[in-house]
Amino acid sequence: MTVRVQTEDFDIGCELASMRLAQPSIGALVSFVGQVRDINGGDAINTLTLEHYPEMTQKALEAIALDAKTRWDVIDTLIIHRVGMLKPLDQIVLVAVTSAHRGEAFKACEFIMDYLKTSAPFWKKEASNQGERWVEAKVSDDEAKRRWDK
Amino acid sequence: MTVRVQTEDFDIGCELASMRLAQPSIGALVSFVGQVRDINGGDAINTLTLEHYPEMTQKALEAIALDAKTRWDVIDTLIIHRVGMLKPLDQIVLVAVTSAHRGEAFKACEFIMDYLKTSAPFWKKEASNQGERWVEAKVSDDEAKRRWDK
Amino acid sequence: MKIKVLYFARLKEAVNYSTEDIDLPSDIKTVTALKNYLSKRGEIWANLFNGKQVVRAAINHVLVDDLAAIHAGDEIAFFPPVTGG
Amino acid sequence: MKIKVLYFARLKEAVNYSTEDIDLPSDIKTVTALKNYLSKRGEIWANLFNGKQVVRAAINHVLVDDLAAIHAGDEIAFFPPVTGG
Repeated sequence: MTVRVQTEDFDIGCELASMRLAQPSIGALVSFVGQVRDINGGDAINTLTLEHYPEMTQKALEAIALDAKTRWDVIDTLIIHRVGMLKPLDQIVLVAVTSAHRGEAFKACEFIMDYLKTSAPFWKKEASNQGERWVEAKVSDDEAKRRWDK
Repeated sequence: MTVRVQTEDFDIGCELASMRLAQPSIGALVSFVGQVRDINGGDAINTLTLEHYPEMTQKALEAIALDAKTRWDVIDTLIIHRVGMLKPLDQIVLVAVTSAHRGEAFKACEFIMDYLKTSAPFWKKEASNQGERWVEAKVSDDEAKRRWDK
Repeated sequence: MKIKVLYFARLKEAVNYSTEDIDLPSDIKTVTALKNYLSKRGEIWANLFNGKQVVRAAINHVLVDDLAAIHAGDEIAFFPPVTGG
Repeated sequence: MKIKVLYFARLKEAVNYSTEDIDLPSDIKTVTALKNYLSKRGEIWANLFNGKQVVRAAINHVLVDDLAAIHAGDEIAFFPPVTGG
Protein backbone atom coordinates (compact mmCIF):
# COMPACT_ATOMS: atom_id res chain seq x y z
CA MET A 1 0.00 0.00 0.00
CA THR A 2 1.78 3.11 -1.26
CA VAL A 3 0.65 6.74 -0.99
CA ARG A 4 2.73 9.61 -2.39
CA VAL A 5 1.87 13.31 -2.49
CA GLN A 6 4.37 15.21 -4.60
CA THR A 7 4.97 18.22 -6.82
CA GLU A 8 6.96 16.19 -9.40
CA ASP A 9 5.37 14.35 -12.30
CA PHE A 10 5.24 10.54 -12.28
CA ASP A 11 5.93 7.86 -14.90
CA ILE A 12 2.82 5.74 -15.40
CA GLY A 13 4.73 3.01 -17.25
CA CYS A 14 7.26 2.51 -14.43
CA GLU A 15 4.64 2.69 -11.70
CA LEU A 16 2.32 0.16 -13.34
CA ALA A 17 5.16 -2.19 -14.26
CA SER A 18 6.38 -2.38 -10.68
CA MET A 19 2.80 -2.90 -9.46
CA ARG A 20 2.01 -5.79 -11.80
CA LEU A 21 5.40 -7.51 -11.55
CA ALA A 22 5.36 -7.53 -7.75
CA GLN A 23 3.64 -10.90 -7.50
CA PRO A 24 2.92 -13.69 -10.02
CA SER A 25 -0.47 -14.23 -8.35
CA ILE A 26 -1.57 -10.88 -9.81
CA GLY A 27 -3.94 -11.40 -12.73
CA ALA A 28 -5.44 -7.91 -12.99
CA LEU A 29 -4.21 -4.32 -12.77
CA VAL A 30 -6.73 -1.49 -12.98
CA SER A 31 -5.53 2.08 -13.03
CA PHE A 32 -6.94 5.58 -13.20
CA VAL A 33 -5.06 8.65 -14.41
CA GLY A 34 -6.57 12.10 -13.94
CA GLN A 35 -5.20 14.99 -15.95
CA VAL A 36 -5.79 18.74 -16.21
CA ARG A 37 -8.41 19.58 -18.83
CA ASP A 38 -8.01 22.66 -21.02
CA ILE A 39 -11.55 23.90 -20.47
CA ASN A 40 -13.84 24.04 -17.45
CA GLY A 41 -17.24 25.69 -17.56
CA GLY A 42 -16.42 27.36 -20.86
CA ASP A 43 -13.21 29.14 -19.83
CA ALA A 44 -9.84 28.13 -21.27
CA ILE A 45 -7.60 27.09 -18.39
CA ASN A 46 -4.02 28.36 -18.21
CA THR A 47 -2.98 26.78 -14.94
CA LEU A 48 -4.48 24.67 -12.17
CA THR A 49 -2.95 24.99 -8.71
CA LEU A 50 -3.49 22.30 -6.10
CA GLU A 51 -3.34 23.26 -2.43
CA HIS A 52 -3.53 20.62 0.27
CA TYR A 53 -3.32 20.03 4.03
CA PRO A 54 -0.02 18.15 4.25
CA GLU A 55 -0.42 16.70 7.76
CA MET A 56 -3.86 15.32 6.84
CA THR A 57 -3.46 14.34 3.17
CA GLN A 58 -1.21 11.33 3.64
CA LYS A 59 -3.37 9.98 6.49
CA ALA A 60 -6.61 10.53 4.57
CA LEU A 61 -5.31 8.72 1.47
CA GLU A 62 -3.94 5.83 3.53
CA ALA A 63 -7.30 5.50 5.28
CA ILE A 64 -9.07 5.32 1.90
CA ALA A 65 -6.67 2.67 0.59
CA LEU A 66 -7.09 0.64 3.78
CA ASP A 67 -10.87 0.89 3.52
CA ALA A 68 -10.67 -0.45 -0.05
CA LYS A 69 -8.48 -3.34 1.13
CA THR A 70 -11.02 -4.36 3.77
CA ARG A 71 -13.88 -4.25 1.24
CA TRP A 72 -12.28 -6.17 -1.63
CA ASP A 73 -9.73 -8.90 -2.13
CA VAL A 74 -6.97 -6.72 -3.59
CA ILE A 75 -3.26 -7.45 -3.58
CA ASP A 76 -1.88 -3.90 -3.54
CA THR A 77 -2.88 -0.28 -4.05
CA LEU A 78 -0.97 2.77 -5.24
CA ILE A 79 -2.06 6.40 -4.95
CA ILE A 80 0.09 9.24 -6.32
CA HIS A 81 -1.36 12.76 -6.15
CA ARG A 82 0.39 15.91 -7.30
CA VAL A 83 0.20 19.33 -5.68
CA GLY A 84 1.38 22.76 -6.80
CA MET A 85 0.91 24.45 -10.15
CA LEU A 86 -0.08 22.35 -13.16
CA LYS A 87 -1.17 23.09 -16.72
CA PRO A 88 -3.51 21.41 -19.22
CA LEU A 89 -2.52 17.80 -20.06
CA ASP A 90 -0.43 17.52 -16.87
CA GLN A 91 -1.09 14.40 -14.85
CA ILE A 92 -2.80 15.06 -11.49
CA VAL A 93 -3.41 11.68 -9.95
CA LEU A 94 -2.67 7.99 -10.46
CA VAL A 95 -4.57 5.26 -8.64
CA ALA A 96 -3.66 1.64 -9.37
CA VAL A 97 -4.98 -1.58 -7.86
CA THR A 98 -3.77 -5.15 -8.37
CA SER A 99 -5.76 -8.30 -7.64
CA ALA A 100 -6.08 -11.91 -8.72
CA HIS A 101 -9.24 -11.19 -10.73
CA ARG A 102 -10.51 -8.08 -12.47
CA GLY A 103 -13.82 -7.41 -10.70
CA GLU A 104 -12.18 -6.62 -7.35
CA ALA A 105 -9.58 -4.34 -8.91
CA PHE A 106 -12.16 -2.34 -10.89
CA LYS A 107 -14.34 -1.78 -7.83
CA ALA A 108 -11.48 -0.90 -5.50
CA CYS A 109 -9.93 1.55 -7.98
CA GLU A 110 -13.21 3.38 -8.59
CA PHE A 111 -13.96 3.38 -4.85
CA ILE A 112 -10.59 4.96 -4.07
CA MET A 113 -11.19 7.69 -6.67
CA ASP A 114 -14.72 8.39 -5.40
CA TYR A 115 -13.47 8.71 -1.82
CA LEU A 116 -10.38 10.68 -2.78
CA LYS A 117 -12.61 13.20 -4.58
CA THR A 118 -14.77 13.74 -1.50
CA SER A 119 -12.52 13.06 1.52
CA ALA A 120 -8.92 13.94 0.75
CA PRO A 121 -7.94 17.54 1.59
CA PHE A 122 -7.03 18.95 -1.82
CA TRP A 123 -8.36 22.19 -3.32
CA LYS A 124 -8.02 23.28 -6.93
CA LYS A 125 -7.70 26.86 -8.12
CA GLU A 126 -7.97 27.59 -11.82
CA ALA A 127 -6.38 30.50 -13.63
CA SER A 128 -7.91 31.53 -16.96
CA ASN A 129 -7.78 34.80 -18.90
CA GLN A 130 -10.87 35.77 -16.83
CA GLY A 131 -8.81 35.54 -13.62
CA GLU A 132 -8.52 33.01 -10.81
CA ARG A 133 -11.26 30.99 -9.19
CA TRP A 134 -11.55 28.13 -6.74
CA VAL A 135 -13.05 25.02 -8.33
CA GLU A 136 -16.43 24.18 -6.80
CA ALA A 137 -17.07 20.72 -5.38
CA LYS A 138 -19.53 18.73 -7.50
CA VAL A 139 -22.75 17.22 -6.17
CA SER A 140 -22.11 14.30 -8.57
CA ASP A 141 -18.97 13.46 -6.58
CA ASP A 142 -20.95 13.19 -3.35
CA GLU A 143 -23.46 10.98 -5.13
CA ALA A 144 -20.65 8.80 -6.52
CA LYS A 145 -19.32 8.31 -3.00
CA ARG A 146 -22.72 7.45 -1.53
CA ARG A 147 -23.14 4.53 -3.97
CA TRP A 148 -20.61 2.61 -1.89
CA ASP A 149 -22.70 2.91 1.31
CA LYS A 150 -25.24 0.37 0.08
CA MET B 1 -10.87 3.45 -31.62
CA THR B 2 -7.89 1.10 -31.89
CA VAL B 3 -7.85 -2.70 -31.78
CA ARG B 4 -4.64 -4.70 -32.09
CA VAL B 5 -4.19 -8.47 -31.88
CA GLN B 6 -0.51 -9.38 -31.79
CA THR B 7 2.09 -11.87 -30.61
CA GLU B 8 4.53 -9.12 -29.47
CA ASP B 9 4.46 -7.54 -26.03
CA PHE B 10 3.25 -3.95 -25.62
CA ASP B 11 4.52 -0.95 -23.64
CA ILE B 12 1.81 0.24 -21.24
CA GLY B 13 3.55 3.55 -20.59
CA CYS B 14 3.72 4.50 -24.29
CA GLU B 15 0.21 3.31 -25.02
CA LEU B 16 -1.37 5.20 -22.12
CA ALA B 17 0.67 8.36 -22.78
CA SER B 18 -0.52 8.55 -26.38
CA MET B 19 -4.12 7.89 -25.26
CA ARG B 20 -4.20 10.64 -22.63
CA LEU B 21 -2.25 13.25 -24.63
CA ALA B 22 -4.47 12.89 -27.70
CA GLN B 23 -6.89 15.61 -26.57
CA PRO B 24 -6.79 18.29 -23.85
CA SER B 25 -10.50 17.67 -23.20
CA ILE B 26 -9.54 14.30 -21.70
CA GLY B 27 -9.82 14.37 -17.91
CA ALA B 28 -9.81 10.64 -17.16
CA LEU B 29 -7.98 7.56 -18.38
CA VAL B 30 -8.98 4.16 -17.02
CA SER B 31 -7.00 1.09 -18.02
CA PHE B 32 -6.97 -2.62 -17.40
CA VAL B 33 -3.97 -4.90 -17.79
CA GLY B 34 -4.39 -8.66 -17.61
CA GLN B 35 -1.36 -10.86 -17.04
CA VAL B 36 -0.57 -14.56 -16.83
CA ARG B 37 -0.82 -15.88 -13.27
CA ASP B 38 1.62 -18.48 -12.00
CA ILE B 39 -1.04 -20.74 -10.51
CA ASN B 40 -4.47 -21.81 -11.63
CA GLY B 41 -6.53 -24.35 -9.71
CA GLY B 42 -3.50 -25.35 -7.67
CA ASP B 43 -1.16 -26.26 -10.53
CA ALA B 44 1.95 -24.20 -11.24
CA ILE B 45 1.70 -22.83 -14.78
CA ASN B 46 4.70 -23.05 -17.09
CA THR B 47 3.15 -21.54 -20.22
CA LEU B 48 -0.18 -20.22 -21.41
CA THR B 49 -0.92 -20.43 -25.13
CA LEU B 50 -3.60 -18.25 -26.68
CA GLU B 51 -5.33 -19.49 -29.81
CA HIS B 52 -7.79 -17.27 -31.67
CA TYR B 53 -9.97 -17.01 -34.78
CA PRO B 54 -8.13 -14.30 -36.71
CA GLU B 55 -10.86 -13.36 -39.19
CA MET B 56 -13.35 -12.93 -36.34
CA THR B 57 -11.22 -11.53 -33.51
CA GLN B 58 -10.63 -8.05 -34.90
CA LYS B 59 -14.32 -7.65 -35.84
CA ALA B 60 -15.53 -8.92 -32.47
CA LEU B 61 -13.27 -6.53 -30.53
CA GLU B 62 -14.24 -3.59 -32.73
CA ALA B 63 -17.92 -4.40 -32.19
CA ILE B 64 -17.38 -4.42 -28.40
CA ALA B 65 -15.55 -1.07 -28.48
CA LEU B 66 -18.29 0.44 -30.65
CA ASP B 67 -20.95 -0.85 -28.26
CA ALA B 68 -19.13 0.82 -25.36
CA LYS B 69 -18.96 4.10 -27.30
CA THR B 70 -22.71 4.09 -27.88
CA ARG B 71 -23.42 3.41 -24.19
CA TRP B 72 -21.10 5.98 -22.60
CA ASP B 73 -19.64 9.35 -23.41
CA VAL B 74 -16.07 8.20 -24.02
CA ILE B 75 -13.44 9.95 -26.12
CA ASP B 76 -11.38 6.96 -27.28
CA THR B 77 -10.82 3.27 -26.63
CA LEU B 78 -7.80 1.01 -27.04
CA ILE B 79 -7.75 -2.79 -26.99
CA ILE B 80 -4.52 -4.75 -27.37
CA HIS B 81 -4.69 -8.53 -27.00
CA ARG B 82 -1.80 -10.92 -27.37
CA VAL B 83 -1.89 -14.41 -28.88
CA GLY B 84 0.66 -17.21 -28.96
CA MET B 85 2.72 -18.67 -26.15
CA LEU B 86 3.07 -16.65 -22.92
CA LYS B 87 4.51 -17.34 -19.48
CA PRO B 88 3.67 -16.16 -15.95
CA LEU B 89 3.88 -12.35 -15.51
CA ASP B 90 3.56 -11.80 -19.28
CA GLN B 91 0.97 -9.21 -20.26
CA ILE B 92 -2.07 -10.64 -22.05
CA VAL B 93 -4.39 -7.73 -22.63
CA LEU B 94 -4.59 -3.95 -22.30
CA VAL B 95 -7.88 -2.06 -22.42
CA ALA B 96 -7.79 1.72 -22.02
CA VAL B 97 -10.60 4.26 -22.19
CA THR B 98 -10.42 8.07 -22.13
CA SER B 99 -13.26 10.42 -21.29
CA ALA B 100 -13.90 13.88 -19.88
CA HIS B 101 -14.96 12.48 -16.50
CA ARG B 102 -14.06 9.31 -14.64
CA GLY B 103 -17.42 7.56 -14.25
CA GLU B 104 -17.87 6.96 -17.98
CA ALA B 105 -14.31 5.69 -18.43
CA PHE B 106 -14.58 3.22 -15.52
CA LYS B 107 -17.85 1.78 -16.80
CA ALA B 108 -16.75 1.56 -20.43
CA CYS B 109 -13.43 -0.12 -19.52
CA GLU B 110 -15.06 -2.75 -17.31
CA PHE B 111 -17.79 -3.31 -19.92
CA ILE B 112 -15.20 -3.94 -22.65
CA MET B 113 -13.39 -6.45 -20.43
CA ASP B 114 -16.62 -8.26 -19.49
CA TYR B 115 -17.63 -8.54 -23.15
CA LEU B 116 -14.14 -9.44 -24.33
CA LYS B 117 -14.08 -12.32 -21.81
CA THR B 118 -17.36 -13.74 -23.12
CA SER B 119 -17.57 -12.73 -26.81
CA ALA B 120 -14.10 -12.47 -28.34
CA PRO B 121 -12.82 -15.72 -29.90
CA PHE B 122 -9.73 -16.47 -27.79
CA TRP B 123 -8.97 -19.79 -26.09
CA LYS B 124 -6.32 -20.41 -23.48
CA LYS B 125 -4.35 -23.61 -23.03
CA GLU B 126 -2.22 -24.02 -19.93
CA ALA B 127 0.86 -26.18 -19.65
CA SER B 128 1.90 -27.29 -16.17
CA ASN B 129 4.05 -30.18 -14.95
CA GLN B 130 0.79 -32.18 -14.94
CA GLY B 131 0.44 -31.68 -18.71
CA GLU B 132 -1.67 -29.46 -20.92
CA ARG B 133 -5.28 -28.47 -20.49
CA TRP B 134 -7.73 -26.05 -22.03
CA VAL B 135 -8.85 -23.37 -19.60
CA GLU B 136 -12.57 -23.67 -18.79
CA ALA B 137 -14.86 -20.68 -19.25
CA LYS B 138 -16.09 -19.27 -15.94
CA VAL B 139 -19.75 -18.88 -15.02
CA SER B 140 -18.74 -15.68 -13.19
CA ASP B 141 -17.73 -14.17 -16.54
CA ASP B 142 -21.19 -14.80 -18.00
CA GLU B 143 -22.71 -13.23 -14.90
CA ALA B 144 -20.39 -10.21 -15.19
CA LYS B 145 -21.54 -9.72 -18.78
CA ARG B 146 -25.23 -10.01 -17.92
CA ARG B 147 -24.98 -7.12 -15.42
CA TRP B 148 -24.80 -4.74 -18.41
CA ASP B 149 -28.16 -5.95 -19.81
CA LYS B 150 -30.10 -4.14 -17.09
CA MET C 1 -25.22 -26.10 -50.60
CA LYS C 2 -21.51 -25.49 -50.13
CA ILE C 3 -20.26 -24.16 -46.80
CA LYS C 4 -16.94 -23.91 -44.98
CA VAL C 5 -16.61 -25.27 -41.43
CA LEU C 6 -13.88 -24.26 -38.96
CA TYR C 7 -12.92 -25.84 -35.64
CA PHE C 8 -11.00 -24.23 -32.77
CA ALA C 9 -9.30 -25.23 -29.53
CA ARG C 10 -10.57 -28.52 -28.06
CA LEU C 11 -12.72 -29.18 -31.14
CA LYS C 12 -9.84 -28.72 -33.54
CA GLU C 13 -7.77 -31.19 -31.53
CA ALA C 14 -10.62 -33.71 -31.51
CA VAL C 15 -11.20 -33.71 -35.27
CA ASN C 16 -7.48 -33.17 -35.88
CA TYR C 17 -7.88 -30.48 -38.51
CA SER C 18 -9.05 -26.89 -38.50
CA THR C 19 -11.14 -26.40 -41.61
CA GLU C 20 -13.14 -28.28 -44.20
CA ASP C 21 -15.45 -27.56 -47.12
CA ILE C 22 -18.77 -29.40 -47.00
CA ASP C 23 -21.51 -29.79 -49.60
CA LEU C 24 -24.63 -29.98 -47.43
CA PRO C 25 -27.93 -31.66 -48.30
CA SER C 26 -30.51 -28.93 -48.89
CA ASP C 27 -32.55 -29.88 -45.81
CA ILE C 28 -29.74 -28.82 -43.41
CA LYS C 29 -30.82 -25.26 -42.74
CA THR C 30 -29.75 -24.39 -39.16
CA VAL C 31 -26.76 -24.74 -36.84
CA THR C 32 -28.62 -27.44 -34.91
CA ALA C 33 -29.29 -29.38 -38.11
CA LEU C 34 -25.63 -29.07 -39.08
CA LYS C 35 -24.51 -30.39 -35.67
CA ASN C 36 -26.85 -33.39 -36.04
CA TYR C 37 -25.63 -33.98 -39.58
CA LEU C 38 -21.97 -33.95 -38.52
CA SER C 39 -22.70 -36.19 -35.50
CA LYS C 40 -23.63 -39.05 -37.85
CA ARG C 41 -20.05 -39.21 -39.15
CA GLY C 42 -18.98 -41.32 -36.16
CA GLU C 43 -17.98 -41.37 -32.53
CA ILE C 44 -15.60 -38.39 -32.55
CA TRP C 45 -18.28 -36.18 -34.08
CA ALA C 46 -21.10 -37.57 -31.96
CA ASN C 47 -19.05 -36.87 -28.82
CA LEU C 48 -18.32 -33.31 -29.89
CA PHE C 49 -21.94 -32.41 -30.37
CA ASN C 50 -23.71 -34.57 -27.74
CA GLY C 51 -24.28 -31.53 -25.52
CA LYS C 52 -22.08 -32.69 -22.63
CA GLN C 53 -19.73 -29.79 -23.33
CA VAL C 54 -20.97 -26.48 -24.64
CA VAL C 55 -20.14 -25.83 -28.30
CA ARG C 56 -20.54 -22.26 -29.52
CA ALA C 57 -21.03 -21.33 -33.15
CA ALA C 58 -20.26 -18.31 -35.30
CA ILE C 59 -21.56 -17.69 -38.82
CA ASN C 60 -19.43 -15.38 -40.93
CA HIS C 61 -17.51 -14.21 -37.83
CA VAL C 62 -20.57 -13.37 -35.72
CA LEU C 63 -21.61 -15.39 -32.65
CA VAL C 64 -24.98 -17.05 -33.23
CA ASP C 65 -27.28 -19.41 -31.37
CA ASP C 66 -28.17 -22.88 -32.62
CA LEU C 67 -31.38 -21.75 -34.31
CA ALA C 68 -29.48 -19.48 -36.69
CA ALA C 69 -30.02 -20.17 -40.40
CA ILE C 70 -27.24 -21.42 -42.66
CA HIS C 71 -26.85 -20.16 -46.21
CA ALA C 72 -24.71 -21.25 -49.15
CA GLY C 73 -21.19 -19.83 -48.92
CA ASP C 74 -21.33 -19.33 -45.14
CA GLU C 75 -18.26 -19.78 -42.97
CA ILE C 76 -19.41 -21.64 -39.86
CA ALA C 77 -17.08 -21.98 -36.90
CA PHE C 78 -17.45 -24.33 -33.93
CA PHE C 79 -15.57 -23.72 -30.69
CA PRO C 80 -15.76 -23.99 -26.89
CA PRO C 81 -16.87 -21.00 -24.77
CA VAL C 82 -14.19 -18.33 -25.16
CA THR C 83 -11.53 -17.75 -22.49
CA GLY C 84 -9.56 -14.66 -23.55
CA GLY C 85 -8.68 -11.60 -21.54
CA MET D 1 -8.41 25.74 26.59
CA LYS D 2 -5.69 26.15 23.99
CA ILE D 3 -6.29 24.98 20.42
CA LYS D 4 -4.73 25.52 17.03
CA VAL D 5 -6.92 26.60 14.10
CA LEU D 6 -5.96 26.19 10.41
CA TYR D 7 -7.61 27.67 7.30
CA PHE D 8 -7.33 26.41 3.72
CA ALA D 9 -8.18 27.59 0.20
CA ARG D 10 -10.95 30.23 0.07
CA LEU D 11 -11.00 30.53 3.86
CA LYS D 12 -7.28 31.13 4.11
CA GLU D 13 -7.56 33.89 1.52
CA ALA D 14 -10.49 35.46 3.38
CA VAL D 15 -8.75 35.65 6.78
CA ASN D 16 -5.40 36.25 5.06
CA TYR D 17 -3.42 33.80 7.18
CA SER D 18 -3.28 30.04 7.50
CA THR D 19 -2.92 29.26 11.19
CA GLU D 20 -3.49 30.72 14.63
CA ASP D 21 -3.37 29.63 18.27
CA ILE D 22 -6.49 30.40 20.26
CA ASP D 23 -7.21 30.21 23.98
CA LEU D 24 -10.90 29.30 24.03
CA PRO D 25 -13.39 30.04 26.82
CA SER D 26 -14.25 26.76 28.53
CA ASP D 27 -17.87 26.80 27.30
CA ILE D 28 -16.80 26.39 23.63
CA LYS D 29 -17.04 22.62 23.35
CA THR D 30 -18.03 21.79 19.76
CA VAL D 31 -17.17 22.78 16.19
CA THR D 32 -20.49 24.65 15.95
CA ALA D 33 -19.70 26.58 19.12
CA LEU D 34 -16.24 27.43 17.77
CA LYS D 35 -17.74 28.69 14.48
CA ASN D 36 -20.16 30.92 16.42
CA TYR D 37 -17.37 32.16 18.67
CA LEU D 38 -15.17 33.09 15.68
CA SER D 39 -18.10 34.73 13.87
CA LYS D 40 -18.27 37.38 16.59
CA ARG D 41 -14.83 38.68 15.59
CA GLY D 42 -16.32 40.73 12.75
CA GLU D 43 -17.68 40.74 9.24
CA ILE D 44 -14.99 38.59 7.59
CA TRP D 45 -15.55 35.86 10.14
CA ALA D 46 -19.30 36.19 10.18
CA ASN D 47 -19.37 35.85 6.38
CA LEU D 48 -17.17 32.76 6.48
CA PHE D 49 -19.42 30.89 8.88
CA ASN D 50 -22.90 32.21 7.97
CA GLY D 51 -23.74 28.94 6.20
CA LYS D 52 -24.07 30.42 2.70
CA GLN D 53 -21.04 28.39 1.63
CA VAL D 54 -20.31 25.00 3.08
CA VAL D 55 -17.36 24.93 5.51
CA ARG D 56 -15.95 21.53 6.38
CA ALA D 57 -13.95 20.83 9.53
CA ALA D 58 -11.25 18.36 10.53
CA ILE D 59 -10.05 17.72 14.07
CA ASN D 60 -6.54 16.32 14.35
CA HIS D 61 -6.53 15.48 10.60
CA VAL D 62 -9.84 13.61 10.57
CA LEU D 63 -12.99 14.96 8.88
CA VAL D 64 -15.71 15.63 11.47
CA ASP D 65 -19.22 17.04 11.52
CA ASP D 66 -20.17 20.22 13.37
CA LEU D 67 -21.33 18.37 16.50
CA ALA D 68 -17.84 16.97 17.11
CA ALA D 69 -16.32 17.79 20.50
CA ILE D 70 -13.23 19.97 20.85
CA HIS D 71 -10.51 19.19 23.40
CA ALA D 72 -7.49 21.11 24.64
CA GLY D 73 -4.54 20.76 22.28
CA ASP D 74 -6.69 19.91 19.24
CA GLU D 75 -5.72 21.03 15.76
CA ILE D 76 -8.92 22.21 14.08
CA ALA D 77 -8.95 22.93 10.36
CA PHE D 78 -11.64 24.78 8.39
CA PHE D 79 -11.89 24.45 4.60
CA PRO D 80 -14.31 24.29 1.66
CA PRO D 81 -15.53 20.95 0.28
CA VAL D 82 -12.50 19.22 -1.22
CA THR D 83 -11.84 19.18 -4.98
CA GLY D 84 -8.82 16.92 -5.54
CA GLY D 85 -8.41 14.05 -7.96
